[in-house]
Amino acid sequence: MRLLDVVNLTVSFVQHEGVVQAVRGMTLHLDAGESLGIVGESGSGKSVTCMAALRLLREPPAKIAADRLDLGGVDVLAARGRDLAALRGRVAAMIFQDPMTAFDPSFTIGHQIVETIQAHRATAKAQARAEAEALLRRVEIKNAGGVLDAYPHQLSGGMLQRAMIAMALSCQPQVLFADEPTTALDVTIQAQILQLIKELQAEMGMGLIMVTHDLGVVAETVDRVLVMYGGRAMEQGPVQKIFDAPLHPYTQALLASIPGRVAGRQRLVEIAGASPNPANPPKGCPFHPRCAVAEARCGVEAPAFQTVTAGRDAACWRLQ
Amino acid sequence: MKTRSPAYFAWRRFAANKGALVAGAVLLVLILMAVFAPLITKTGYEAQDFLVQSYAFPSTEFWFGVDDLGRDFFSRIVYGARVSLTIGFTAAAFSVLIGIPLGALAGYYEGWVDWAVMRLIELFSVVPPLLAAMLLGALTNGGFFTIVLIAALFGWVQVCLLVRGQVKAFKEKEFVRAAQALGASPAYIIRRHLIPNAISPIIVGFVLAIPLAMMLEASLSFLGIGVPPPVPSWGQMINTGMNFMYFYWHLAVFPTAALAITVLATTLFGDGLRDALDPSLKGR
Amino acid sequence: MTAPALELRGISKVYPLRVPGGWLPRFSDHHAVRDVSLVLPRNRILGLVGESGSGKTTTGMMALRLVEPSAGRILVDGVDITAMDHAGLKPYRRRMQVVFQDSYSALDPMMTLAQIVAEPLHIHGLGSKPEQTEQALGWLARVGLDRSYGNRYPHELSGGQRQRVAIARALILRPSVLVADEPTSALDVSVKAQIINLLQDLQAEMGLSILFISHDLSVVRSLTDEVAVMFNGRIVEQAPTEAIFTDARHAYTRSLLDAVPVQNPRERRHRTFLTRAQLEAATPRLAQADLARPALSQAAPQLVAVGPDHWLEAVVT
Amino acid sequence: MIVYILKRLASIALTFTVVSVIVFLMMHAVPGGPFDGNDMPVSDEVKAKLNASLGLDRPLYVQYFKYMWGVLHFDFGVPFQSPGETVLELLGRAWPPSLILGGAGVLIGAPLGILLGMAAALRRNTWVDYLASAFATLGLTIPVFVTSMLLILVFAVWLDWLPASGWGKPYSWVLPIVAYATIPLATYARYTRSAMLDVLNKPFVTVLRAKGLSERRIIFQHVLRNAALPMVTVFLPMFIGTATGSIFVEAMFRVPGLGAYFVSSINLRDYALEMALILMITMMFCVSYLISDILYALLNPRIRTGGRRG
Repeated sequence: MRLLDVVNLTVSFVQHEGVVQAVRGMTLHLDAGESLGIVGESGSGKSVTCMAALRLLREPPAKIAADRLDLGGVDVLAARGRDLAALRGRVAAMIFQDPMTAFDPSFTIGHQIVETIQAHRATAKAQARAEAEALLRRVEIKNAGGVLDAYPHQLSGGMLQRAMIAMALSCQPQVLFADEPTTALDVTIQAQILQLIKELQAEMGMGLIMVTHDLGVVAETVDRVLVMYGGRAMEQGPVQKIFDAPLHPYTQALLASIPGRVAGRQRLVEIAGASPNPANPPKGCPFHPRCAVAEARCGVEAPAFQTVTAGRDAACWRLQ
Repeated sequence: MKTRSPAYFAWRRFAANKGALVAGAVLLVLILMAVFAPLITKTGYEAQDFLVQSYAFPSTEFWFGVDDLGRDFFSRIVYGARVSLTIGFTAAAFSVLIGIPLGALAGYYEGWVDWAVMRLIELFSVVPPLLAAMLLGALTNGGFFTIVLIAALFGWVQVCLLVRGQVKAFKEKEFVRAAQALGASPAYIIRRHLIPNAISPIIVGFVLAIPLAMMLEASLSFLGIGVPPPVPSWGQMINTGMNFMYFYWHLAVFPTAALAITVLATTLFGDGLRDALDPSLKGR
Repeated sequence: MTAPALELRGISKVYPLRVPGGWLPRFSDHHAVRDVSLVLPRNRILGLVGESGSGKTTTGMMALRLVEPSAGRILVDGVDITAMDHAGLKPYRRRMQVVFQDSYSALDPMMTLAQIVAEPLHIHGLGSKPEQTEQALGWLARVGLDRSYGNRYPHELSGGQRQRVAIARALILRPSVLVADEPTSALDVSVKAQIINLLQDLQAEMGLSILFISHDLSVVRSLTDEVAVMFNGRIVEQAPTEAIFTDARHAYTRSLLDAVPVQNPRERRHRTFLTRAQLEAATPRLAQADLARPALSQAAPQLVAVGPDHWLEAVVT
Repeated sequence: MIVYILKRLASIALTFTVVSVIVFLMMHAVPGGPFDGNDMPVSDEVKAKLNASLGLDRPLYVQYFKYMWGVLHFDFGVPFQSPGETVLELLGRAWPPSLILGGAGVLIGAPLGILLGMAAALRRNTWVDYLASAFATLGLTIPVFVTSMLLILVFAVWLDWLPASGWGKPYSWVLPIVAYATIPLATYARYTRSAMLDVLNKPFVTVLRAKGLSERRIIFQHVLRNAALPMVTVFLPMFIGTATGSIFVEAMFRVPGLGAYFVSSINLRDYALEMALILMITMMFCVSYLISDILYALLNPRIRTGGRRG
């Protein structure tokens, strides 16, 4: 079953300095129980894509358009207030990057989980509280009762991220969006949180969208990868195939430039140039100014994102 | 790509704010009026040339009518802008002069310096400026400089807090740490990095101190302890105008409108500047 | 034998920490860094790794005397700078420079790039104004930015370009030591390699000694000669880089290495994690016989030699 | 928590003392006592006697301590302009109109202002916001005597619906109260708007939306609660602060309240009354700051619950 179906999504922000096109014609889908990693650097449009899927961007300044934007079979673009609220948290939940600012500082963790449960299901307070405690225990918080009554400022980042995961899972969503869930955390905590998310996804049979800039996170957690650059999809395919034989020059360069692959001090393979400025992106393929194999037409027209081999898509003139 | 300084983006943002732009234009007209007052008025502000026409209503000859002592009311209002704006700008300048060093020191050194400055500010926050001003004004019998002094005495607090906040925020920035690692002295860092980066709050503090000083002057003059007659002050004129309100509305309405427009224009201009300058340091 | 470029001898930093609760305020000592000794040899890159709160950044800042140590001594080129005043320190500041993580706040937004890069010359009064500008433009070119960038402002640059400017500013005085505090962790993946390469090249050309503070073990592996691992304000293990990656002895070092995400999905594995309490209790116990060099004392946790240049915090029994 | 309150108490007590010393010194440093006015010729001998009887010949610090000792017993001395009663009695006579004026003004102005500010924040960059902001700016920038004047012109002079001055029948209260209410209305509207916008821009609001909470619950439970935190700290001081405006309203509408006496005490150099009024207002400010600090500590879980757990 198709949980998320996005066709030709465009997101732009109207600002003083002009219109910024954050996402330019994205197409992606997610099936039940599947995990998808969206990789890209800052400004690639990966987070905006997720926020747009849940309509969490402020409109205006954001402007969202798509040929199709369905979440759990519901047309998100046509949904209004109450319908959106019913969708969020229940059909699709989200974990955010910075757990320290994600909780309302004025209420306890318990209160914030309980209110999520009660927003979607008619549940008695005591019952919801018991569920919240069980959830906290499920995300491997030992002192679940204590954390329930704690205020956000009393907990560490890792603990808060666990609590946020518990909160996101409180209504058994079909899709979990994880937007850089480990970026703000320490290395060892990162590994623990990633493993936890992976386990919970398998256990609950959720769809997972893991948004990250870190290829290592992708290598750890997902089945399928979508590589974004300059607001566009560059390449999509099964994770093992992408790592073994990347198709797109950007993916190839990115994988080659990862530090620490081999022993010993050394110069790394680098990608020349800077990431595109979203306010003023290059014409044609966004990667062409940095691409080692770019041709004349790359700077004129952006290649279509199309199937190369079964289950693998890419946007590159050389592959068409 | 053309090089664009932070000021360029501030100007772009400011220009997009139509209200502030209009307010700035009005303020400019008022300033020009005040500067060239002798060129646009038919008599001086003291000249009782029209005693026969005292209390005359506005007409083509006397745009704003004639006051109770036979003076052309338009001339008085125009010269009133001089008084009001001079007091506003001078007081604001003094506020900035006191506020910048105190704010910079408090923000940079924290510790007891900050404590002392904050206690000083607390002193000013528990005494309502107007009451203190009335008291001071009465004790010193008012006068131009007293009013400027009083206005600056209460105006510097805002500037000081703004500068302190900005310095505090920027002193933790890594470019300040880098300058320290280069062996720069605190004086160099404050002068070259912290004050230039606090320029936005300083400008905003300066502009927003102007209407406060103007209101203070008008209020004191209204109560009869501000600028002494015959210097034309709008507050004073409003006070006089009140006595004739039932019969000669123009004597109350014109100074009231002049004061309201000037204060409003300056405030809106200042608000617009603040909105334009605040995010400028983020650059985008 | 010449003195090492930078040496830290038993430096510590203690902050007062408010004890929560209670009627009256009580403070306990928080040891951000305890008794850390480090030697940064000439022409080498030493990695200082650990998690946030491990004290690695505080150590770096103390080396630069941007944070005053509570105890211990700092030696630059063999000269003790621990107690020097502002004026006495100034010539030594020229020999030690710093690059920070956040390139955005590392550059004064009100200054042009030429002014930023020339600032060190200005502070130390080296050369006339045109000479300073000329030299700054030369350095911009050297870190890979066109000279025409000289009159631009920081907000017009990308993160990688800003970090290049920060490096140019740090190196224009030709220091012998560079403290680099997570200079690549805020950068995009596609430009991270550029900055690492730039540091490699400049280090080799100038014979720089770099103290490279990072939590990113992959970067550390590609860039450094030697690694010191910090945990709870102490150095728990120090060894040549490859020895750390292939022969880590301390439980904490191993847990850090184990947490690094895999490079290929094929290597996915289930991990078991030690709690902080377990790690804290995991100080190795070694017999004198296990040591490469005899330990000075017994019982108390100390750094002991367990291999060629391989040091481990252990209790000797 | 207790320490925090004690600290604030000490700091505010210090401030109050310093203010009282400064005001006291200022009034004694300036040449000219109550008997120096031209309108009241008094011989030097009589003046000396009078000064002695009032203790004005003693060293300043003695006078100060004597005065403050009296203040602690609610003895503010005898008002020069009405020697038949004590300052306390005079104030007792003068405060009811001021209280009605100030109380009614704030009770009407503050809630309206808060509602206006909320509406502006929730409908940001729409006509509601522009209108509310324009109204708040007007209210803050136009001196209250100008507002009063306009109200008098329109409703008393031109329309002749309400009396222009006096403090008799309740309908004569209407104009002064309306004039005064514009100050709290504008002040609270502006502050509420910015406090609400601050919270609305916090990341946790996005998280609340992502959880599927209704917009109503997000605003009324979470945003309001967090915006209330900075607001309680300014509510009382703002209230006292706006009280200054009532001086002008009382002067404009000839209301026999505290403000009127303040003006006359300044013109008549009535030390006792002046001192009493200034000390009272300063004291009110100090107490209001203290109460705000305590309220803030009570409402803010960071201060209330202390450090880390779990």
